[in-house]
Amino acid sequence: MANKITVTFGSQHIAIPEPVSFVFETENEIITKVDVDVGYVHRGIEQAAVTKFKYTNVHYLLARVCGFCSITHAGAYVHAVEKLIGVETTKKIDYLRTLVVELDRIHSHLLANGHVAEVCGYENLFMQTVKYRESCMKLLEDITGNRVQYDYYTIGGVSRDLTTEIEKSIKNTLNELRKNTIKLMEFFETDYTLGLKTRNIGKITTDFAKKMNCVGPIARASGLKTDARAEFDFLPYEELGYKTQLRSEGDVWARNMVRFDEVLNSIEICLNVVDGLDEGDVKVKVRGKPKGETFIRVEAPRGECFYYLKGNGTNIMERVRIRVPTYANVPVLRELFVGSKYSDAQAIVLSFDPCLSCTAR
Amino acid sequence: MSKFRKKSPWILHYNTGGCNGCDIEILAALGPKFDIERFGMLNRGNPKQSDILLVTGPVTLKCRDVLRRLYLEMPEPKVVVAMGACTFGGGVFRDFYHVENGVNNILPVDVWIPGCTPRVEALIDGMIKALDVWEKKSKDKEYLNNHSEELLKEIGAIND
Amino acid sequence: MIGLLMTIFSPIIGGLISGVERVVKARMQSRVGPPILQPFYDFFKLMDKRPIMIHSFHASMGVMYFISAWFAFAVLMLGNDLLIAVFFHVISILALSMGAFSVRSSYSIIGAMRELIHLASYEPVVILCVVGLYLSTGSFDISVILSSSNAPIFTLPLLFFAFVGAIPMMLHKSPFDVAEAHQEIIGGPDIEYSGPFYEAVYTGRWIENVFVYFLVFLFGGGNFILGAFLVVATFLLVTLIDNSTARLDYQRMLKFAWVILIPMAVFNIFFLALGGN
Amino acid sequence: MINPDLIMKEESIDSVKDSIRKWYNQDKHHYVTVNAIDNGETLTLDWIFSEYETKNKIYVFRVENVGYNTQIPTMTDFLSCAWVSEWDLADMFDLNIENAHRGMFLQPDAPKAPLRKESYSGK
Amino acid sequence: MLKMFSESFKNLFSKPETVLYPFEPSPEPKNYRGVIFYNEELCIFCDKCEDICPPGSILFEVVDVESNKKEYNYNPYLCIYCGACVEACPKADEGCLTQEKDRMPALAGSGEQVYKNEKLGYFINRTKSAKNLDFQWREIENKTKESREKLAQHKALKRKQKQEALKAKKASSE
Amino acid sequence: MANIFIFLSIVLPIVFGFIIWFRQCDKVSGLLTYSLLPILTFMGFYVYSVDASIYIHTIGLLDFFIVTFDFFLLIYFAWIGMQRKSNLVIFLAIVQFILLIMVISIAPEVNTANIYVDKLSAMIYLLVALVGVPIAIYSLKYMDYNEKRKHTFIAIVVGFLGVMNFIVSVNNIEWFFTLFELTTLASVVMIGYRGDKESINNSTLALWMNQIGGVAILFSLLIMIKDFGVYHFTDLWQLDKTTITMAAFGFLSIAALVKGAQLPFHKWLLGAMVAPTPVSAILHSATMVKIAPFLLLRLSPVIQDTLLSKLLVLTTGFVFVAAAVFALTQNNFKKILAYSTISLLGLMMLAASIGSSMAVTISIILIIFHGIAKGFLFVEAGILEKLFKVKYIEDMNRLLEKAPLTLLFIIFGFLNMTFVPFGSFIGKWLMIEEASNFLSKGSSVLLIALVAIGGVFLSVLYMKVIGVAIKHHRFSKIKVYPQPKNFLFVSVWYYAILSILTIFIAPFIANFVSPIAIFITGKANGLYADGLSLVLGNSTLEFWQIIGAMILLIAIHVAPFIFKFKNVEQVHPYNCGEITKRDAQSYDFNFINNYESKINMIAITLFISVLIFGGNLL
Ligand code: SF4
Ligand code: SF4
Ligand code: SF4
Ligand code: SF4
Ligand code: SF4
Ligand code: SF4
Ligand code: SF4
Ligand code: SF4
Repeated sequence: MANKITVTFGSQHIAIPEPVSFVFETENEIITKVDVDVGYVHRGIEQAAVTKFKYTNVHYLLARVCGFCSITHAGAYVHAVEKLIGVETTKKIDYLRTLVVELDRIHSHLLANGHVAEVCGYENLFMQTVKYRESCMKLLEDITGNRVQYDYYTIGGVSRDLTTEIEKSIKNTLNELRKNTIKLMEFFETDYTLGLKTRNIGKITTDFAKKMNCVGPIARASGLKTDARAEFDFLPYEELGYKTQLRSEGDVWARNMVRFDEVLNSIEICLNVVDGLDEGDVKVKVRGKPKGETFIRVEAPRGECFYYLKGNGTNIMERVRIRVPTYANVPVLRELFVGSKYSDAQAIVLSFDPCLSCTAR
Repeated sequence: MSKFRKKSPWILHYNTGGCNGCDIEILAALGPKFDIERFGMLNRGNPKQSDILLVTGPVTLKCRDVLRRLYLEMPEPKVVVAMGACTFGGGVFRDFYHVENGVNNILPVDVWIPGCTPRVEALIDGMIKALDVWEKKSKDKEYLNNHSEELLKEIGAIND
Repeated sequence: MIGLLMTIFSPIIGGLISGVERVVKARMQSRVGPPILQPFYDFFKLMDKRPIMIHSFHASMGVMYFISAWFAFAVLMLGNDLLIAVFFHVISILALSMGAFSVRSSYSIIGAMRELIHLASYEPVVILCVVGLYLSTGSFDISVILSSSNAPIFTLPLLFFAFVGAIPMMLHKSPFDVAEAHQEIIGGPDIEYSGPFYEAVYTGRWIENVFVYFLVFLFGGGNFILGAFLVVATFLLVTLIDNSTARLDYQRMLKFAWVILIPMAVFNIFFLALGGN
Repeated sequence: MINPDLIMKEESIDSVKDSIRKWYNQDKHHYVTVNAIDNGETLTLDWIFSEYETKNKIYVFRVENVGYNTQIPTMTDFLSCAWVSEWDLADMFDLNIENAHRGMFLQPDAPKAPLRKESYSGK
Repeated sequence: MLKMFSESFKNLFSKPETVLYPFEPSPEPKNYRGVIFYNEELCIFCDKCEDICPPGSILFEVVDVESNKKEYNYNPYLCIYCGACVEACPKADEGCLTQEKDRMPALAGSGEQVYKNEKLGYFINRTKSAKNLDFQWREIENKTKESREKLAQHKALKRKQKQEALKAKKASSE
Repeated sequence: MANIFIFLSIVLPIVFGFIIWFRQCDKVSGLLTYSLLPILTFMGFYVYSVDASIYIHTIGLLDFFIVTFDFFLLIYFAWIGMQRKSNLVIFLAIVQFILLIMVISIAPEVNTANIYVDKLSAMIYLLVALVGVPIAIYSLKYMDYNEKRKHTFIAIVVGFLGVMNFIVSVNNIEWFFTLFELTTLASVVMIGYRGDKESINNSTLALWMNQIGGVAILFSLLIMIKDFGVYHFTDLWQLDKTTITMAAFGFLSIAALVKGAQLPFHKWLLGAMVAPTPVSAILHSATMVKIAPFLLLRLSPVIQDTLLSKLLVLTTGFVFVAAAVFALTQNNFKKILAYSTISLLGLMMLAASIGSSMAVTISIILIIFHGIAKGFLFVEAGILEKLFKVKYIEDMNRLLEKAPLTLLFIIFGFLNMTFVPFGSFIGKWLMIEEASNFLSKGSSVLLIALVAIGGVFLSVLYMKVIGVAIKHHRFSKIKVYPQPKNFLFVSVWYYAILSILTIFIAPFIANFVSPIAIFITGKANGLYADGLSLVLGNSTLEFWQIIGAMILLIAIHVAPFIFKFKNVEQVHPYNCGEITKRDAQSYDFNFINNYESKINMIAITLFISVLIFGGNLL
């Protein structure tokens, strides 16, 4: 039959600013075969972390594994190193860390959802989402000094304290943002055309999610209850009002909605943080060198981020292994394409909110 | 005529393996708060119709040839803007084994935007600088002609 | 005379329309947006770019698209039969899609194919529209339509809405910017054009703007103020719709045109024709 | 603070696949990844799992002293998502993993097996 | 769809959100992590900043092995503005190394003058043209490495001399 | 003089055919076929220019001879049926046999001439000469490429042209039946020409489907003779239209629909593909299927404004759309052409069954232009098949590099089928204008919708096919390869006719076609030529528009040869910066096939309703 068209989607493509390449074979725009190449961003970070960097500055490198969850990568590393050295952090430090992690989640989720809208051809919704997201970016910049690369975690603390002025603006902004998020949610929920592009598209059933070991919002949108924030103690989430958000539809739309649910929950957490903040120092003294092995899971915006660290008592780590959420979600992504339309492929990809810079490291 | 030129720069964005931080900011720049369409900038995503190649990232080995191909597909006069520390000698990724240490090793860069992540304002400043460079280039009309066969062979220009 | 002037200046009018549209669109997205003259800046820039192409045939088709779009508009303005002008419009689509097909780039090919599907979706509606105008004013002749005392919009409300529904398909606007689909196929048929050749395609699109909005204007009949109002209202409506919908796929577009727009148009004509007797 | 209930099971390279297959329960266990640690001459391989809705549980199936050329079994027949991590390791350590494709991450002109100690410690 | 319809309509008549930068200021916040300023007078040349800097954008070149005189080279284009150096600097509180909230301006790569400021260290202030600034930095890196080796050799030599002198002393005293 | 020319037009090709068959020699075949071209053209033109209907009374012996021949034909059909073990064919042959006996037994002696030639017939003579003969010329070379029994084939083709001329000249419907059966025979022989299993099967299919047409004619004859006592076309026109019953015409229309391969009887025409390409050309273009609109044109004065005509409009309009849609799913080039023939036949018959003076004009315009363009296209399809081994759409990928000249001709043929200012477009345009005048008759609105929709689908179809072929490598040199002279002659011949006719389309239509319609309907249609512009009431297709469109379209399709941008650098197509290997083919819209059964159901329903409601059988 004369109906095969091979469509390359990436590595340079407007819908996915990151270099990743899918090669679709389509028939009448229905995808029949997929090839995925996720290795474009491989830079050699795992090697560099154990050769070029001392344990004291590896987290600056790891933050640049991915800009979306720069804070999570740095955080995972810092938590692990603190454990290997045996540092106990104070409640205030934990709270501040939680604050930035959750703010990061908010901006990342909003951007992800906006981006899905954009690739569905809904430019205005993207614009509105980005518009509201800017307030969160402003907060992050005020708190950490940069909009994307926060470098907020330091070993044994955080880099700077909140001023009362910022505290106040956090409260105001977040309350405003909550209202706006609910408004955005309504757009996503009620929009008919967007529904056509997102509902029942790229559907993952709970069983399939389990089979493919999905993580993050992708798993939670399919009704698979997994969240490192609940399954691993790295920050005091329980006392801050964390709740796991679940949806059962498993399609693009559900993934968006789970993200919105989580944004609302994160706003709650952040407000609780500000309310429950103690006085005190933002750093504790660190003595010693990392020694031994540790496994750590933290929840990045895109899902569970896993670190394995091995130290040998010197300045340089022995092994740093990073397993990131997109890395865990790529297999299921590949399965989803076959049989769907090419015009839905962009929405499917971006509903995973893929971040290949960490997949390839 | 080239008076008008300065007002319509179309952008081709390629991430050569950075951390996405810069790319997030490019997206933010498209958004309502910064709205770079004010300057007539559009994110075309298509080398054939772009004037400014906005590169982020330290250029990983795998992206290297893609970057070259995209550059060659762009019609002159064209400007290369490198955004972020990565593009300047690799940033944090300097001297990693799978990294080309910055864009300048692959293409001639016209404007560097420092920062990691640069602010969106920095991006806008850089773009405005790029416009000057662009104007100058289009006056000079120094086109790079006839890409050598060797280069084309090396990057594997598509055979159809 | 006016027809001649309109024809000559149609690219400029079209450019202005697309400039205003970009500003309005930006405002709807709470942005400032580009200057109104932005399309002309783009124009001059493209003119000054160094030309590159895939092959001569492809490049020449871009130019042919522009010429035939312009010619179609000339036929609309200078000829006296609306129906013929509508058929002339197809030639420009032919040039565009042939050019897009002639390169071995999957985006371009998909775009061309979708362009054809666009044609299959809106063309029947446009023809029915012309027939409706005939029914309402008794002539296919533009000058007669423009001097008719009763405005066709009042007798053809459904048809008018069907036409408005087809405008996004003709002008590649959301929800039916299927052939352009920036995030999927990056402009579809336009993708391989660059420099002056892209400029031809770009300007061709402006002329289509004028073409379409002129058809809208005809619904005002002899009442030019009403016509102008209709144009502005339609323009706003189309831009609003553009800004509040996601892109649908080509099957949905076909279905929409066939299940809703065409029956709507047919129904209106039926109703009017039977009632008229 | 962080104190995972680490459950480490020592296995041999021949038995590891069977024991994981026997133990693995899709509804309960979450496959995290497979990890390799270079000890100079040999490798340690970890297959790492966690458990849904349980706090701080991490299961590790560890195989010590794996040679660089040992054939390593693939888990993709019952863990269909494991291919990424296996291809990754195959690239990074130049390992002999069943059915793994090479070259997803590394370009042909990049150093081979960048994560082996010998490749970066200059030996 | 309808919701967005009315929202778009509302937006059309309300003020856009856009900050008209550069025609309108959009200042960095107080906390912003901008460019690193250095004050040679306060520096004790402990090299802590050089040690911790992740991309290696601070380099101390030893210009005189005798007196162990070092020159501070800083590359703001390579810098990732993490602030680690300031945190590591024992003299930061006095203002030896500070992170300002200003941004480094963009650099047009050909022919243009590089933005200069005394506090940016020797590298930036000595560069003549912006062309291939990254290659110029590579030279500094190599030079620094060489100078370090020289210093090490010199130190080793000194130590040897000292030891020899000591030995000679011992021998002579014996 | 005219009488002799009519006689010669019918007999000469048949005689030539026999000579060719006997001699089996290249020179003779060549000479005879080439000489037919000027001879037939001249005679056709002469007959056309006679400004009156020509009635020719024949001797009774001929009548007897034809009837006898008829019985032998039916026996032969039965024999074929027995040989091919097709009970259907045998059954239909027997039914026809019995019906024919009944018809003859009750047929009254009528004193009307059996041969009646008017401008319409003459027009078809011309078409046969200008389009049919070149196909014979083309087969001279075509059959050299691994085909058997070349001269026999040419003989059949040439002889068939005579039969074709004959069928459009008869007045007696009984004779018409015989000739109808004869064309059926011709199609069976030609379709089954290659003699392999598929050919045989398809020819059997063609046989029984066409026999149904035959049965319908016989039924109609029976009813006609019983009701009105006449069985000549010219006599039918004299009947009082207010009182007559429609049953006979209903059956005749069915015969026309079957012969015109309308859905659901379209399979036989598709089956014709298995034969050598000239067969398809001859079936599709000037001849054979054109009998269908011809028959309806003969009936149109009677059925105008009846329910039958409206139902026919609906049926054929539906086929116009449905066949165009089906064509989108096909991947065999000849099948695509076949579907487009079916579709356009629908349009012609639609126009014919409306029956107003304008509609008849439209129908004739379509017959002429479709004939030439389709002949052209099939000739090119044959060239593709033989010279370039291209049969399927996927083989056509990057055809421009292999066969630029042939592709150019194909594109021109396609453009002719749907674009301004070519004949088929003018047909469509006039149709809509005409129908707009009758909007108060609800069916006109549907008609316009159907015409608009079908036309768009055909455009999409042609552009899609062109699109596949037009692709080429950016460095491919487009060079014309030499072709056999015969092929080139035929291609250029068609190209020239089409171009000339198109440029002078206004006078052509106003002064050549429109008189035919006026002749048939006796009414003026308001079309006239103002210089080279075509005027219809208020609307004008101005000459500058015609020539402008002509220049544009010619520029578009010969662009690969004429436009060479020398100083422009070439780059490769955008592929996301990657260099993956790619397939770049086309869509086949196979989801349409899901609706196939539904569409067929509608077609059958319409078919039956034509018979039952249109023919007033209830
Ligand atoms: S997904 Fe990442 S790379 Fe893609 S646009 Fe969003 S931020 Fe940029
Ligand atoms: S995939 Fe997730 S964890 Fe990894 S870098 Fe991207 S955002 Fe961060
Ligand atoms: S915003 Fe829209 S028009 Fe602009 S580049 Fe993106 S998709 Fe294209
Ligand atoms: S410069 Fe910094 S923020 Fe930008 S891509 Fe590179 S590492 Fe990320
Ligand atoms: S301040 Fe401390 S670290 Fe620095 S040189 Fe003096 S003793 Fe060493
Ligand atoms: S801010 Fe970071 S990158 Fe910059 S000089 Fe200091 S340590 Fe180095
Ligand atoms: S850390 Fe501070 S005192 Fe030490 S060398 Fe650096 S700038 Fe000087
Ligand atoms: S086949 Fe050739 S040689 Fe024989 S008779 Fe015919 S023309 Fe003469």
